[in-house]
Amino acid sequence: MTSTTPGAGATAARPGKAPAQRVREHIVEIVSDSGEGAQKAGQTYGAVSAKMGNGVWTVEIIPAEIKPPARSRAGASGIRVRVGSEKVTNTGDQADLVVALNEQVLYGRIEQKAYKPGTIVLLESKWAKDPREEVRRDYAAALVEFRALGLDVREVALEEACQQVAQDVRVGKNMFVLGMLCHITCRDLDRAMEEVAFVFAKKGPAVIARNQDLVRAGHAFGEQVLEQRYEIPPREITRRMMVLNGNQAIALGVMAAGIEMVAMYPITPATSVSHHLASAFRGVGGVVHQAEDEIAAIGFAIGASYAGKTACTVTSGPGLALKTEFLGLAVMAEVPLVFVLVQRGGPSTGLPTKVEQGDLLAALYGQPGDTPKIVIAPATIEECLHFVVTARKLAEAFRMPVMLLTDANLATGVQPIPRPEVAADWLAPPLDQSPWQQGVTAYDWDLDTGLSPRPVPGQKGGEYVLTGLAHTKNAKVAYDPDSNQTGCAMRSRKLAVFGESLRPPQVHGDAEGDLLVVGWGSTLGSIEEAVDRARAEGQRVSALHLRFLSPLEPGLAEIFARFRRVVTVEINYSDAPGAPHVTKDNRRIAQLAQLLRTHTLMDIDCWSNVAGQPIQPGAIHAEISRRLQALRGES
Amino acid sequence: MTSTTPGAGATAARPGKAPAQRVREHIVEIVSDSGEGAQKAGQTYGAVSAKMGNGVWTVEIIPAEIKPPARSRAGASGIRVRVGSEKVTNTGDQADLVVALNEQVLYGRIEQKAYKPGTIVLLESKWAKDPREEVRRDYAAALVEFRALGLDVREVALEEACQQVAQDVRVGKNMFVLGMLCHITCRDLDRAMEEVAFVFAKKGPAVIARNQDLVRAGHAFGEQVLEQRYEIPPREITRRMMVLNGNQAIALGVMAAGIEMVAMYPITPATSVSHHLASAFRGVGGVVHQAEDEIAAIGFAIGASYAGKTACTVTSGPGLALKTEFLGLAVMAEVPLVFVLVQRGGPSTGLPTKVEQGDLLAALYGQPGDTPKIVIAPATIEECLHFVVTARKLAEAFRMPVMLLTDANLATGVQPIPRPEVAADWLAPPLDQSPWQQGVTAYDWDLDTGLSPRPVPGQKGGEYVLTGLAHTKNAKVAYDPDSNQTGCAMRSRKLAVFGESLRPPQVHGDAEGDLLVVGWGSTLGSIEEAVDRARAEGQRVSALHLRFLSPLEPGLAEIFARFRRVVTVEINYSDAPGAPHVTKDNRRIAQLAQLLRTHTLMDIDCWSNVAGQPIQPGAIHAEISRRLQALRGES
Amino acid sequence: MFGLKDDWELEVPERYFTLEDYEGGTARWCPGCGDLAVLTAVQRICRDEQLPPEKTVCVSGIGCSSRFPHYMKTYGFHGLHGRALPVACGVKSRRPDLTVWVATGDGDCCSIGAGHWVHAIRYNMDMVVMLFDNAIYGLTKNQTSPTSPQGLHTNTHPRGAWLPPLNPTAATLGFANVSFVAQTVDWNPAHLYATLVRAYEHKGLSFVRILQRCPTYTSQVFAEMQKDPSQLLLLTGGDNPELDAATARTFPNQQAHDSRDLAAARRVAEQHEPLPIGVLYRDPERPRYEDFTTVGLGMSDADKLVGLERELDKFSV
Amino acid sequence: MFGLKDDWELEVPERYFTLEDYEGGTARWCPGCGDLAVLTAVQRICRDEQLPPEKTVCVSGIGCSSRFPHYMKTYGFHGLHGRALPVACGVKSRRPDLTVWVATGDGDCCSIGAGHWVHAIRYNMDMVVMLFDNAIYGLTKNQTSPTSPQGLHTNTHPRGAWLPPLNPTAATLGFANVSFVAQTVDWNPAHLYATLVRAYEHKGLSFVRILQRCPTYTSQVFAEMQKDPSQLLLLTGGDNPELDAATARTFPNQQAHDSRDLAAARRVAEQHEPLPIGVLYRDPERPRYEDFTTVGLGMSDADKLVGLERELDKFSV
Ligand SMILES: Cc1ncc(C[n+]2csc(CCOP(=O)(O)OP(=O)(O)O)c2C)c(N)n1
Ligand SMILES: Cc1ncc(C[n+]2csc(CCOP(=O)(O)OP(=O)(O)O)c2C)c(N)n1
Ligand code: SF4
Ligand code: SF4
Ligand SMILES: [Mg+2]
Ligand SMILES: [Mg+2]
Repeated sequence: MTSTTPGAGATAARPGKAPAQRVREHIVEIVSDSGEGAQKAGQTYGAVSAKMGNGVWTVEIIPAEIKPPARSRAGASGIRVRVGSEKVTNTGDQADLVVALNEQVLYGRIEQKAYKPGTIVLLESKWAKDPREEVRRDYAAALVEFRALGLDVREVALEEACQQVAQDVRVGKNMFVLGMLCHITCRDLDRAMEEVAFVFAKKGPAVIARNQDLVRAGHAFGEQVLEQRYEIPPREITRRMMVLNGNQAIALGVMAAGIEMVAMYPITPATSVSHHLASAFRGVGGVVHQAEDEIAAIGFAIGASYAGKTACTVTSGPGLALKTEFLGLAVMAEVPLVFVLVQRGGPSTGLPTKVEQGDLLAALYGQPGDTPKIVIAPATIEECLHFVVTARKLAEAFRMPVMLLTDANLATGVQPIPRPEVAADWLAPPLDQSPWQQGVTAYDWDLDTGLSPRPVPGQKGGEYVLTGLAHTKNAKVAYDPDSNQTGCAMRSRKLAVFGESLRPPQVHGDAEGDLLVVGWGSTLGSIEEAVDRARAEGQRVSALHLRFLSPLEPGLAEIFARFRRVVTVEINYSDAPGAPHVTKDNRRIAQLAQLLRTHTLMDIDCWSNVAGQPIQPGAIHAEISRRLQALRGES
Repeated sequence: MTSTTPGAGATAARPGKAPAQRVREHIVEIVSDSGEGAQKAGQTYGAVSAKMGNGVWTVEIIPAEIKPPARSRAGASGIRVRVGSEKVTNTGDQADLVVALNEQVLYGRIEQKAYKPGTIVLLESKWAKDPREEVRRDYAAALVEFRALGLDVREVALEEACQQVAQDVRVGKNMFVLGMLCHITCRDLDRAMEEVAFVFAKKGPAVIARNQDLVRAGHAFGEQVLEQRYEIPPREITRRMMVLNGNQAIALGVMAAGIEMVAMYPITPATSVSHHLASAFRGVGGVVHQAEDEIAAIGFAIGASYAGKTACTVTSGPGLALKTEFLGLAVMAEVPLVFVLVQRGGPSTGLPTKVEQGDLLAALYGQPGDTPKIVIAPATIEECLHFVVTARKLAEAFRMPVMLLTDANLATGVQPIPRPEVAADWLAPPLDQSPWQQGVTAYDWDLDTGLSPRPVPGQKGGEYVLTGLAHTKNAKVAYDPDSNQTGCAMRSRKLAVFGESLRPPQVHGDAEGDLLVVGWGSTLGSIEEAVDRARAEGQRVSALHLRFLSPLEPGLAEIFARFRRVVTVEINYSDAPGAPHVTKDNRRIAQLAQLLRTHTLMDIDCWSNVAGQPIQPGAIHAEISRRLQALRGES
Repeated sequence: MFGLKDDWELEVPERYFTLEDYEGGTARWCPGCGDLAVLTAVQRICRDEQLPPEKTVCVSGIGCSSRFPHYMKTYGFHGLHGRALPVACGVKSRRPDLTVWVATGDGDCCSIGAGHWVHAIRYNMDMVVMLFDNAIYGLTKNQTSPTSPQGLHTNTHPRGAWLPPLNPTAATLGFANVSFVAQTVDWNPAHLYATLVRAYEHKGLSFVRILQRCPTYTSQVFAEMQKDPSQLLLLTGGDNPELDAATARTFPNQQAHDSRDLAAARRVAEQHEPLPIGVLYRDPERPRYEDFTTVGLGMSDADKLVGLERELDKFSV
Repeated sequence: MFGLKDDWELEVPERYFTLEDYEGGTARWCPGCGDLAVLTAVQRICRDEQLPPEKTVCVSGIGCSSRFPHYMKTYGFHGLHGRALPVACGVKSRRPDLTVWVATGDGDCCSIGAGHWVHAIRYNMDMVVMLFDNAIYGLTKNQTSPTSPQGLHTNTHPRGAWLPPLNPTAATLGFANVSFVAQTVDWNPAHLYATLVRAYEHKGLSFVRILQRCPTYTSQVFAEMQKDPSQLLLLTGGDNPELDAATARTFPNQQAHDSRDLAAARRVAEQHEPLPIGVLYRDPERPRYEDFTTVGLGMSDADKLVGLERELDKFSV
């Protein structure tokens, strides 16, 4: 219970040293108007926790507008940090503790179901004394409303306390909050000091010292704020770790893969991959091309790849739409290309900053005609890095575009991951400019595998004209029936051949049971966490996560057959089963489910939504329980 | 047996009046260098036959180049006309009779499997006397080669004979050939005269007379060319008929539907829709906009539709690719739009003039996110006209884009169809500019059906901002979880509701049996013809043709269940079952089959190719027999 | 006319529109964003010209500036990035009775939408196209735009933009059938208003480049110019708006300009210091595309049916 | 350099290329098509400049003219309609050692590809862009192109094209960072050759509009001009090629032109009767995009690994 200074509606209380309660995990949020530095505070908090050896997942809360007006409901800017004793793989369920710099920004978060009854909200209390009557009124109303929802709201005179140390409260409050949180959650103060020094290194010692003072003051203040403290015991760190988000991981993956050209056009939530590369790529001799549009971006990348250079393009839904035609050309003309798609809410402009897994079918089938290509989906931030390396290898080995599907959840989630050991052989081999072997054609398809070596400009004797028209193995335009059939078959064959190198995916949990939850992409952490909880309760449920969507990993039907029910959990649209006019016959189902049904002819169900939010483990767990209970009713 | 004049390699022969053999159908081709008027001759021949009451299917043979060099193998320009006693629904199997103005152009046709052993080839014999040695050599070689293939080649001194009446043989030969064919196949000479008068009406009486003379001369010459004559007894004409191709039917459909704006960008094989409209549309107050590209074309149409005008866009594969993003917007923002897609060979630029049904999945799933829309496929030229009318109605009733998938086969096939009785209520109602009802929102979704009335600029009180962002029923941008879920559900619901008005498709043949052949689009005629042949042989096979691809017609699973095997016949890519590395598990299957599998969870097989050719009834019949035989082996 | 229902009557005489009739909720741009000034100017013009809100359509692409339609209480179309112009042309094509305003950004118009820009100028349909040129991608947070000054540090060019900027007015003056090109700045409300009025009055496509402050990302780009009016060159005479004397006096640099002279306009468009503002070019005689697209607009159903039968006849046997 | 394998050596000294080394099979254009003349000119330049075929890349879009690469025995990229320029820029971006020729049509470049055109000019990468301007869509059989003369009867405008044509040279001269613009005709092989040589020699993007006869669809468009050399205006001096005296004499109209003067170039570009041919504009000093995209091209694997570890460090805890 609450603030140190007598404020309107704030009760004075002076608890002594708060006792620390051991917890396995703890989720905090800092929410504020934009520009109040909540994100920097949270990132530092996350970094400190990672360094201590905790599992961490950080995700920024980004307002829809660039600079929303102060105290606006949709304007919440902030950060959520989930800290655990074990590895943390997702953003988690509802928060345990929230620091809110004004009450209005909480509304948006409540709407997004970020809190639960009992969530502790440390709310800046200065608004109770605001000169504007409507502000005081809104504040008072919010208190009533929030408490009615069961939130454990504690009014805290944050600004007042901070004022005593800060030159400028507006700028300093975030570090003060950081200190306060370090106290409440038993974070190592020395590490926090180090981290602050690192963050402000460029600004010089005076700024560092000032911020460290703020953290210390906040830490001291924390004692007075809350009777509880939480301890989240860390594990010993055995490997060198990196803390980064999925887009940063992709950028690093691009560099590690020896890709030397990324052509893109800005689009949320993919753009930050290029921001990172724009400053870092030069360090490994690479270049980012910001094209005039998405069509030009992929065309440029294809041009570079045709010329023998490793190239990549990065985009999101609307950009994928525009790249459709060139993607078809890359398949047809067998141009290696790494195509990173950071999915966001659709259709159309949709929910640009929110997560969805709604582009799977568009990636697979969006291009007119038959366009076999490899489609893979990293499920973790670590895989974001490594899959780019894989993708480049596959693109070249199979002479085709390889699509890598991530989403806004992976893109913005921040997590510690083991630092990779990069090897020179990840990099691109030097450009082959030796003379082309006489008698070998430009598409010298191995009729068994569809594979063919690729001439590159500069190779004497390899001259050919790449074309998107139907063509023979000599790259000659051909309109006859057999040539087109052969070309299509050869391009398709490569998928069958690649598929042979894949192994059946590992079931998480027992190999048989009542329910198998199947997922792909960023939902891995939440699904497995939910399944683990259910299994701990004795439920016969397992999880299966697919990384390869085209071709699919083998053995799926066999795995599915060992479960009574199979359900996909996806962040994309499906008709709700009981909805008006929706029948078993006409129900429009989720995308992976659709794929698996045609593939296995098994009755794969789905549970999905387009709420634009990461699916919480708790929600999946509830759904698992509901389904298992229904199943028990049946049998 | 052959020519009237002694020519190199031509045997003189003077058969008397040839006896007429009654046949149920007869397929002729005229092939030549481009610019020799073969198409005009064939079209006139087809029109004469239609007027006589015969079933007719005409299709042009178009060379890959604009003006290929003379006597080039890939340069065949010409026409195929299939004439029957009954209704003719497709281009048929191999030709019965071919008139070839040089021997080189036959190679391409042979490659495309247009002829069979026994096909009679009336071959211009003048090349045997050509001054160029290589021409004489090529001609001689071809004779040997063709005869080795079993073609019944008759050398005919066409040009020489024609010279006796023609001012300019190069221009007149086609009408001479027309006359000759009229003789051989017992076409009504008076009607031919009428038709020639109609065709050359604009050129004046002198030209008409000259051409009629040529036809007469050819007719007389025909007596001397071939001992056989064929009679294809017509049926009495009871309805007023029109002779036209599928693209012309679409153009007429657009006009009949009350559509007043078609925005397009030229692309084969869709362009001719706009050619026809460009000259005819003004007659009904409509306008064609040739945009700067496909993106602009659909954007323009969407703009016009937003403003309350009935609009349509027409394109083919690469254009569909470019329209992907706007198509998603039309779904998201619920803009009525008729989207005609004339499919051609893909992927990429592919086979621009050839047929394929390869864009079904791209139409259904090509747009990022969930994009429910109505997709229909006319199966006949007549349906090309009527489905546009349907499409416009559906687009407005369900406030969504309706896609109409035809293909190069329908686009270029010419057939007599009953002349429609156009009704005023097919036309668009006048623009509603009455004040918008107070309290009704811009997307006032009926939560049961997803339907909503649509305000149009000019309606006072209806002002709203259409957006591709997630939005509420007030058309307000919304990023909260519930709004997006609701919007997606409402758009999807409309499909379920529309689907309720559909009835199960009719099985062609018995309602149960060993094999059901399922098709969609232009293959209807060939499939049913093949099935009828097999049924006539006592096989237990039926056909089912789908017109609605999204939503699917109801009752499919029940229909399928009454057959031992179900196979789709499609013109798109599927892995050949026995091919290297292709297993039952990884086989990539045809597009409708894929759709039906996920929908029914039944083991739907497919038989498809990407040869760029209409599938011949004979080939389907052979496949049916093969499968039924295998089935008998099994049981 | 134009297929309007018979029972509908234009009620303009009975109505008087106030500014509020055009205000569609609170604009959510950053504090100090120049977009707001343009919004206010357009709302004023709508009021001053008494445009019925239901007959007014604001079309935009995607970007900060493209939020424009949401803040107008008229019809609006907030479409796809780069595609405002095709949509606007489509709206106008069969609805010449509607007033169309287009809001587009420097990325929206000059980068991804460049192809449509070239062609919309050529179509020359009657509408006002406002290019909100803040020399940056605002909405996606600070990437280089084609009009970013060379050397500008952005998220995609952290070491400075590589190329010299595209000049939107100079480019537009090279496009075929161009009929109206003007330039103004968001921070001079009088000139902004007067220029947009001229644009509104012109029959044909009026292209107005508005230098627009983005305090969040490019505060430095126009800062000097904003402080120091001598960095602007007021064009006067010809088709230029008459400013009131007080406003006119605030411009130390003025130049008489013949806006009917294309070569002169191109020369002026190349100038940067001081930056010319006003109407660079106007040609009232250029053909307008709607002259072709509206043919047949009023045709009766009966006439359509006659026309249709005539077309069917052509194929009949 | 440029990541070439160590064991590869440039063997140029040992090789001499004849015309045949650039001839890739029989061209399949219509008889009398102007495309052939351009093909021949380029093949001659390749021979005269002794360009190794394997180091030469012809990039095109889709259209009759875009078949160009198929008839060259060099590397080629026959891509998508309207997209030749992004591909060509991509090719050049990391392979400055390759010579790039771009073949594009008036529809390909000025209609569907217009956005890329604007930007490729601005990137100014070293390549020759040949606009085959036949004032029509050839391959798709006679639809209006942006450069079709107003009133031309085509399949999409059977009553005559509606709008005045776009002027490709005038438009290009309005784009930022333009460095070379020329105009020539396919039927004067000497001028065509000489102009393309100048274009080839220029370092930067050389944009050459070639008036190209399409006897099949637009025989009338250039017929007069072809018969009557007085309808052409030969630009001389400055960066213009020196024609041999005999050829020069065939041009009754000649005009000295300062190709370094942008305003003059724009003025000349507006002229139609007689139509100016030659180098309208050249600025050898414009920045080239490859100066930025080739940075780091020769970096060794060892250096890359060092760089990579440095980047990983930044995220390490
Ligand atoms: C097809 C597509 N590509 C990219 C984006 C992402 N995007 C949204 S706005 C924008 C650019 C905004 O810049 P500008 O047009 O100058 O407008 P401003 O925000 O500066 O007003 C981009 C790249 C998108 N929405 N759609
Ligand atoms: C995306 C796409 N749209 C349309 C087409 C069809 N198309 C092919 S070439 C062409 C235009 C050809 O005109 P131009 O560029 O002037 O070249 P030309 O044939 O005259 O040399 C068109 C519209 C296509 N291939 N791809
Ligand atoms: S980012 Fe710039 S342009 Fe966008 S709203 Fe903010 S100030 Fe305006
Ligand atoms: S149609 Fe015209 S441009 Fe095309 S090949 Fe023939 S003459 Fe040349
Ligand atoms: Mg901008
Ligand atoms: Mg052309």
